[in-house]
Amino acid sequence: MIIGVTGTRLRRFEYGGWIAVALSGAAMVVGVLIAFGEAMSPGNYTNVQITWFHVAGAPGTFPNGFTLVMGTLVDPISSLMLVVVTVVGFVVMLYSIGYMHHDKGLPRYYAELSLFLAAMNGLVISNNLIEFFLFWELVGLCSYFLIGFYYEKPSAASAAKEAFLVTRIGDIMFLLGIFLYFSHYATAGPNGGWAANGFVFVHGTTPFLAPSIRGSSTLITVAGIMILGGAAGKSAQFPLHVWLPDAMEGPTTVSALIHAATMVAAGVYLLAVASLFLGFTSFDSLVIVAIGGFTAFFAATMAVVHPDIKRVIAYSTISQLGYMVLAIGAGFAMVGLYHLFTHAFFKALLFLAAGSVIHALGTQDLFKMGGLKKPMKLTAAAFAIGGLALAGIPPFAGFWSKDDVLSSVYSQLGAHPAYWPFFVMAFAAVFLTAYYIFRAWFLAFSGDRIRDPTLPAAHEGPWVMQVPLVILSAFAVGAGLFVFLPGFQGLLLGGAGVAGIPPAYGTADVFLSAVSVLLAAGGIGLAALLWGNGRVFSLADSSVAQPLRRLLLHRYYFKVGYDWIGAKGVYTVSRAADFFDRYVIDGTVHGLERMFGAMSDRLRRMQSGLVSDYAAYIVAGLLGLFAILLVVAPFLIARFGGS
Amino acid sequence: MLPLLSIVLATLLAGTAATFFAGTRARWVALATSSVFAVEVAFLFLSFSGWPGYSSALVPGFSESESYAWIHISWMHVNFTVGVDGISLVLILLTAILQIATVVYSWNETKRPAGYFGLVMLTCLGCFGVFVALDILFFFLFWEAVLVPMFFLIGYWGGPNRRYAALKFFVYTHVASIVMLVGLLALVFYSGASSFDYSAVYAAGHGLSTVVQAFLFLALFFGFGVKFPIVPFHTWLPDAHVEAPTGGSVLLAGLLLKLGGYGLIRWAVFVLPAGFHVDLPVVFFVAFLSIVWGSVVSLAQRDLKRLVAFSSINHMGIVLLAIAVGSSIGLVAAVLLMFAHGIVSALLFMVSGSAHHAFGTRDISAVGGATPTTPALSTFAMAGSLASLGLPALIGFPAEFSALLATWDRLGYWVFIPLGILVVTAAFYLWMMQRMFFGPPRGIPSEAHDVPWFEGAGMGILVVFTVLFGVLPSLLVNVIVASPIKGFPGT
Amino acid sequence: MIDTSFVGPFLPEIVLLAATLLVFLLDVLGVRRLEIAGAIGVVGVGVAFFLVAADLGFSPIAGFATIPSGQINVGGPTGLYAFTSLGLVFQLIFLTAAFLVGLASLSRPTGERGASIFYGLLTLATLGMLLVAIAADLIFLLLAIELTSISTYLLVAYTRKDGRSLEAAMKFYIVGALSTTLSFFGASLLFGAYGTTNLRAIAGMGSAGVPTLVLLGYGFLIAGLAFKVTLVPFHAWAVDVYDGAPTDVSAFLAGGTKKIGLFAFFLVFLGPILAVKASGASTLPFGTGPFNVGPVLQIALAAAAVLTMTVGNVLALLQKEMKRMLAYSSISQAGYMLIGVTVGTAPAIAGATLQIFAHVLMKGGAFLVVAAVAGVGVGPLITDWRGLGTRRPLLGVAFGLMLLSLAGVPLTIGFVSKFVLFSSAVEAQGWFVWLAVAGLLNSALSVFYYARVLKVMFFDVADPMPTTVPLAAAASSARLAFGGIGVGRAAAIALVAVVIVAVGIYPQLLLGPIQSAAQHFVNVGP
Amino acid sequence: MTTLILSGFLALSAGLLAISIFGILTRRNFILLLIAIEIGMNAAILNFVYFAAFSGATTGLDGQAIAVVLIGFAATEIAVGLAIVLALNRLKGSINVAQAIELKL
Repeated sequence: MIIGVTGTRLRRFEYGGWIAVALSGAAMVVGVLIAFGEAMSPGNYTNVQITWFHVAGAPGTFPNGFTLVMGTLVDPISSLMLVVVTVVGFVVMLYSIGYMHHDKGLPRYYAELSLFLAAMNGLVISNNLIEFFLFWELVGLCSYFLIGFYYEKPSAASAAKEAFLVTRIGDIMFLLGIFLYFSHYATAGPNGGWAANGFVFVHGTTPFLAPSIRGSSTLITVAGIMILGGAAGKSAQFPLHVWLPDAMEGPTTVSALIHAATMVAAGVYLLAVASLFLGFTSFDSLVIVAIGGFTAFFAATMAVVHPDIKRVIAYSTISQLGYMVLAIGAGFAMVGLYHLFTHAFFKALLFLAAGSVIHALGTQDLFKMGGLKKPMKLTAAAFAIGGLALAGIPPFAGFWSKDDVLSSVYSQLGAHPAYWPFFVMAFAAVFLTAYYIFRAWFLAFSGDRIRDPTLPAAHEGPWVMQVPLVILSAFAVGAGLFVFLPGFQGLLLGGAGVAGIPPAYGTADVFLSAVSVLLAAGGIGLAALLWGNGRVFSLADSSVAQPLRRLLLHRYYFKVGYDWIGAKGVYTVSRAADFFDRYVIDGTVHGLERMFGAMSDRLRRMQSGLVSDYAAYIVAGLLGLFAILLVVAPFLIARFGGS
Repeated sequence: MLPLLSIVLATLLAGTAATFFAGTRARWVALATSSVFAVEVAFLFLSFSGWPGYSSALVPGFSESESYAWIHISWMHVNFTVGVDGISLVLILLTAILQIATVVYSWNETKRPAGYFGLVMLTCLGCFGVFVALDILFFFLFWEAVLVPMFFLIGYWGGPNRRYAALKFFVYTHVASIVMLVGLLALVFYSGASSFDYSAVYAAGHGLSTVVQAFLFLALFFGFGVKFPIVPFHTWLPDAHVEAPTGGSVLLAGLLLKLGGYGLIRWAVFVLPAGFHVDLPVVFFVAFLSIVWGSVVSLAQRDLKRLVAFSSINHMGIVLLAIAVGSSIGLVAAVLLMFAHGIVSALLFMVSGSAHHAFGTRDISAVGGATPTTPALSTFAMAGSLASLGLPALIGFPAEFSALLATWDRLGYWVFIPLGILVVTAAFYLWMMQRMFFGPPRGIPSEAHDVPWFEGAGMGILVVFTVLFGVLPSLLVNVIVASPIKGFPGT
Repeated sequence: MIDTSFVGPFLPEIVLLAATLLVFLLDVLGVRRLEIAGAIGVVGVGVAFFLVAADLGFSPIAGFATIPSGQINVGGPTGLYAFTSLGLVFQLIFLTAAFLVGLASLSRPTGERGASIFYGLLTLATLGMLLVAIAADLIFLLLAIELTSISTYLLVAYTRKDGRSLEAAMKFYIVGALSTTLSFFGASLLFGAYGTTNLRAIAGMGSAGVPTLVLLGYGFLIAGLAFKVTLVPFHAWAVDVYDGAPTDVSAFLAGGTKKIGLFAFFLVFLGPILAVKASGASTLPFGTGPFNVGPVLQIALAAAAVLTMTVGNVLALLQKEMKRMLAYSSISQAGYMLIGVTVGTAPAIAGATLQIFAHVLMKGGAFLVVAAVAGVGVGPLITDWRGLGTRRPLLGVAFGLMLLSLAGVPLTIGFVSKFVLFSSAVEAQGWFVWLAVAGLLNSALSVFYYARVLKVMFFDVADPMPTTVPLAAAASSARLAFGGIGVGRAAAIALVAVVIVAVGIYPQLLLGPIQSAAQHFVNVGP
Repeated sequence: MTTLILSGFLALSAGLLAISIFGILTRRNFILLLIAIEIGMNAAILNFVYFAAFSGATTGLDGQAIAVVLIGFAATEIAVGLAIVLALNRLKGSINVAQAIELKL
């Protein structure tokens, strides 16, 4: 139903943007209503499905054949996601009216954005893994289109391609993960096998995977890693993180919606779904925790030095997604989703605020900005609220969810000492997060003047851009507090009921919270010290930290490395293969051709024109016949028998 | 009951002949013929009796079957026998779609239009014949009948190096045909089949000893494989594609390659199950080789057509793999993938052709940022690329998904090879899009124009089907399963 | 009282003899007009064709049969001649060749000398061919072949003023005479071994002769007859002769007289080969006790077949002149036909017979087209044919059909004949399958040069028209209608094209009679 | 005893054939070639007579009859050959076959 509403592709309308906004508004209303209904009556899952295609049974692995279904499932976690997607979607649509109004590709923009929302909603309410994958690919496609929205810019076209390819690697792993589950579940489990059933998510009291299997099965372990791979591609986790910063080539609105709030969260959502419905083996959990924790820290370090406002936020996104992955790995899927929920709002807010700045100045370089808090008070405030939420300062939204993440991991440390280093990394990232986001804030908004005088005078955007900032600010402040609403809690707990491990509310360790808030405050303080009030801190050239800075600026050389593999490695192999194809394989054919030609020529020369030669050939033929008749043929007959 | 297939064949024949003699009005005759053909195929599809509760007996049943004696001498019984099952029906549908799309796309062909459209009709006629023929000789006859018009299409309407390409195409595929023919003849005579009819050969083929089956299967595999084409017998394909006129490329990639797949399924895999089983290692090796080779070499191509040609090798490699895994899912996937590839590669070759018309070159690196100049072409290119790299909701996805699933089921982690190659496939398409259509405009001649209406219509038809069957693959799957796949392979 | 009942069965031969004598008589009397000699020749051949067809029992005309049905397909050793239905089928084939060449030659330039000699020799050679088809005695057979040979030596040289023709005739003669010597020497050895020259008797005594003598005899015979069939390496003359002879004569040589060699192979070698199938066991020729020469012959013939088709094709690949290319193609085709003899089953014989008939049409027709094209001023090189397909579409299509048929493309007789022939080899199983493989691979190879000609004709851009001069000279003569090609030649070419396609579409037309004839042959022997 | 004698005669005809072939291979003069051919024919004719003679009554006079026929045939053949020689000589002024190599390759 949601799909139908938002899937309407709008083209070539003067007010196409408004129609899209209206439709996404309607979708938001429906989405919120659904979530509300779900929150009011937990445990009442709506599952509607049709058969997509079906192949009759075959001997071997699939006695019941092979069915793929298309269906919708509304349950606590999907309603939670619905709210995120539709609300942020609506807000961003609205914002776009102002932000994008000069663009010539506007119909295309709204069409693609609408398609994205449709696909994202489809993904969220998919009732089976295949459908999930289908929409997963579609949102990836929309992301590709929207990153490459300014396709005339080579960097945008390149970034779009890069995003698609890197996530494609994840997709492939995801697909293999599906296959692995497929073969494992073809015959086992309720309803004659999950796979035969079309991978439909079935709610039960425990994950599908029996705990006994979780401990032992290599197959399931590999499957879990593959699912993680898929999620890592989409959610830009290490080592598939490179595409997200480059994806900032797209319009800022796109960054806000797709590359902060929703699509990149799909990976996290996948992990959550997998952990709730399937369950991970303990090794998988460790790997997930490791990837999440490491990414949270790793991405934060890169954000520390970057001069581009959008990329700083992008790294922050990667880092925050790491937190979510971390929580899911530790076994608290709903905590991860909770953080996803709050993060969606404050990150969208940050992006839209940044977008407001970019809209005003036309640059993304922090070092050219400065002193914007005067002309752009609302934006400055919004960015600050977003920053506080991100840094995890109470009572802003980020505090509650990030605190839950940290404390939930902390609660597992006793049972899983191997989580320690990643917990520490995550904790350290709290400090870095606070530092880099306020570094950005100070650089952009503090001081009394713009550093680059060539830039135009800053001003606030039109109301359509301001309203979203206000709405999102409200969420950034309040979304964390939702957890204290019984209905919302019901959603979280209802979702978690499947997983067997309840979320960590109320178990939050006050000491832990205090330390993390202090760390965050310290980060803000350091930022204020170095960058506050228009100051620009520059590292001395002779500083021992210079190499580190260069390393960070070059993003640990990952991008360079990947490009090298792609451009030099694969392309060189490919050129070599092409050479082989042209000159060896085809050359063999030509060689044969030439051989026949040469043979032909030799024989041709025997046709001398002299009749005596012809007679000689006849005599030679006669002798040859005698040889065959008297020697060869008798031998062959003696050897092999007659005829 | 009406002899439906004969009627269809007769209309095609009449239409083909009329086209040849229609002079400048050939395109109208061709359009009428292909429209009638399309209607007939639609009727065949709707009246197809196979699919409700198709039961697999030892000897497969066929719908609409007809049989007339042709050669009846003591030791040789050849009948003109035709009939369809789900597999052939789907490929016939493909034939109808591509025929009409090709005719529309080539609407403005000015170089001897009567000959051109006539040969296009003839090619489709031959393909239809191959798909309905249930007699070894007529199968072979139609098979060869496809060769000649394609030879002329490439040789007369092709690019600068067309003569070489036409000859190469002809000789290559003819050699393969011969090996295939020996295999088929040996199949008949070694098995002691009472006639050349499929049912007789099918029953007798199963009775052959495993060793004989293995040898026969190898011969047939080579014969059909060159059409696939399998690496390393593929080098005719890039040349043929590059030099062929767009319509020729479309039919070549869309239909001719499918003949190989169809033949392999129908005449080798079904008929010689034991031999198939013995020869599996060879088939798998070749399939993987084709998948990897096609994709990797694609990446190095600068000519758009060569790129698509090599990607065809890659896709047909997946088809081969899906056949080779020998499960019902694999078989359905293989047929579906053939259909998908037929539509999508046709679309991409049309895009190449239009690009050539628009920019005067197909060199990927020579043109850039074409989207503002040619938005429609860019859209079609995008659609084709996405469908080809297996994006969901487009037709390639359900096919590739089931193919890979079947592969996993049979081969386990070997599926990493085709899966990994999907990334490379995505890479070369996206790279192509990036270089030709995105970025700042570069190398675009001032007289460049977007696709004319007829080319757009031709591509549009294909896009419609790409989406239709991508969203509703069961339309095809339900038909495909009405073929002897239930107990496949073997009995 | 002289028994004249034996005359009746020979009516076709007698008709031809009469035609020959009439033409020569008129020549002596000074009536040398092409129209008259041509009409006599063509009508004579036509009547003979009609009578033989009646003898074969084609229903509408069976009433005209001259051979009492009791005399056809009678087994056991008889005298010099025997009527088999396969022999009659071959008579039809020979007459077809003669008819086509005779018809086409009606369109020769009016002023040319020797028209009556041409038709006289044509009918005389045809007479020899008919006699080959009914031979039952080795010496009778060889003499009949010589009758044809001597006629054709003269046919090649009949213009007497052309150096190329004379050179061709000289080579033809010397090689032919050497081969004749070898044949008769071989026949004498067989006579010594078996004490008889009756072919059926020889076949029946396969295990009675002195092995070495028998094998040497067969060796000489193969070598001698191979000259006629143009087996490699006995083929070298053929290319020069086909090239040098007047093209219509080339058509007759390639399409007609070559086939008598093949039927001679049937008669001489199929006997022992078939006898093996009846008796079974075979032992080494040098041992004592019973031995069968059949399997040894099969191996020798198989080797010759494969060598012939391969070398013929490979040599054809590089030819630049159309006639020489066709000559080599003709050589390779002989290799295919030999498969039928080697395999020696009824299906194989039927296949070879059909292939022989197909080749009469294809190669005879092709040479006729070459003559036609030469008549409108196109040079001898293949490249001279550039754009002919577009300039002379009908001629181009007809020639294209013949080439496609030679290449074995479906819907042509060439496909059907090769299909049946190679099928028969597969049907025989054992090592004969490899003959089919070799044949098919060679077909593939042959496609290369046929396709090249097609390419030149249809794809290459034509030179400026060189045809204007002959066209102007042609004036308005009816004989030179159809753009200088002439009615007779056009009719012959059209006939060939039609039959090629007709049989290609509905082969049962010919296959039924041929198969039953082949079956009779297997049953009753040569 | 008889066999031995037959072998001797056979050796004679084989020798004749060899001479004939040698002549054909080495001579370039058309007339000499005709003579060589005639020698070869005679070898075959002689064979028929020997075999008939040594086989006793079983073959009757077949061999001798064949020999007579063949002698006649050989004469015809040579006559045709001479006709070709004359025409060739008239046209080219030479009867050397090595000079008639216009048709080749």
